[in-house]
Amino acid sequence: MKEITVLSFGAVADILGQSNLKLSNLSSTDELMQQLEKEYPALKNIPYAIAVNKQLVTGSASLEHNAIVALLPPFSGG
Amino acid sequence: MKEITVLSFGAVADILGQSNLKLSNLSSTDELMQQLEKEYPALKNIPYAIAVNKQLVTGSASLEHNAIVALLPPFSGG
Amino acid sequence: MEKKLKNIFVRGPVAAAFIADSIQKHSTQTGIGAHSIFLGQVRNDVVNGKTVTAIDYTTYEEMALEQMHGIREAIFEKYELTCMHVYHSLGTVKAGEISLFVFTSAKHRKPAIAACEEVVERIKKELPVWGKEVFEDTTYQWKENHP
Amino acid sequence: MEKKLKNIFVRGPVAAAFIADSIQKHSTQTGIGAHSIFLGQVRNDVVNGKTVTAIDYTTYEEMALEQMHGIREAIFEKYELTCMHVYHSLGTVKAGEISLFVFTSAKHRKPAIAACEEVVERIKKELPVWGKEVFEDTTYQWKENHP
Repeated sequence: MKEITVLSFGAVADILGQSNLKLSNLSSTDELMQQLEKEYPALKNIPYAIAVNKQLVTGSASLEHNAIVALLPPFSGG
Repeated sequence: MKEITVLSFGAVADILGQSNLKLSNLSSTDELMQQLEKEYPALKNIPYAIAVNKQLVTGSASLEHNAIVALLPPFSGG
Repeated sequence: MEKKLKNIFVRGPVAAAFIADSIQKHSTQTGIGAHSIFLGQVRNDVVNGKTVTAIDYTTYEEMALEQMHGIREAIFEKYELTCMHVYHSLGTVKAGEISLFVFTSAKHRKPAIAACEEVVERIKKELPVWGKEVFEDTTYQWKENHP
Repeated sequence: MEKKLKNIFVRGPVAAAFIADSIQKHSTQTGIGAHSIFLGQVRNDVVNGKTVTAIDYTTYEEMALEQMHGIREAIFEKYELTCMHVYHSLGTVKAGEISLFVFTSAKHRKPAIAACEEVVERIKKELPVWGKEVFEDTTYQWKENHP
């Protein structure tokens, strides 16, 4: 069974109510986002980027077993 | 009698062998330079700027009584 | 990942004494002619009548250190630097305290100054770090960086 | 001259502890978000086989302070700064020690960084200060600034 880890930060973690989720049987980041936005509609209203295994992705990316997907609201370090 | 003070710094002071000279009866910076370069020929070989009463002058400037003339080799602070 | 990534994160604020120590350590490197330092300090901004008392910083550390590694390599490629040090706070940093310390050194001033500025810009833009601006009444808002 | 000119000159090197104190003092100014610092450090350059051990700085102080006053006014006119501090050494500063400390602070990083760089450039170009590079054998040469 294909498992992935979803890490969330900042405002995204506030919406999800947790910063670390384990999910199964998702083949792409698009599919993941659809599922999350259905469960947490407030996600649709905030900007965030997606990293898979610490690399930012644009568009949809396929997810391997054990992929780590990070949901990254706009950075505000410094 | 018209008196002026000549301050010199850095490489110019090295050539003049002193940093503070009192001179009389010089009406312009050109006249002053001619006199100094005659007495200290090495002055002709180094670059320097001239300030009269702390203001840089270009070309020849007339000298009032009590004028302070400064001979300024290239700055190298910092 | 096999590569050893340099840590940049420190718990809480960067102390002035720590900055002094960093400067002092460079006195043995007598080929250095110029240091450029940037310090980010937490402001007590007022938002809708409420004052920011602190920023609470979090990061995605594994990714941030990889990003920083890439920035460091690009900066050393681009500028003739002797050395570069970066420290970023995690956790609570109160208004008036320092949360970012970027320190570049070079033989001549131009590379030191240009590298420092570029590192600061890239840190703000590229590092997955988030600042939570905490108000007096313990409510908060997520910080947005000024462009 | 009636105007009161701020002094910038210090005897000997600028100590790291002095820099730390200056930074620390700004922690009460909680409207500041960014500090930019430039430090000039004496290099032990080798010239014709002889090593520079120290620089001996002299100035035409009255003129230098007037020039610096003008620079300060122009910088505050041009950039949104909270404050600016400049310290330049006079007398002997050994290799590895600091001879120039420029410190600008602002709400946002861009004015702090740009002002600091501009002040450094103007100091090097416009202040009547001379550095005598002294070698191990006590001979010397007059320093020339790198453009």
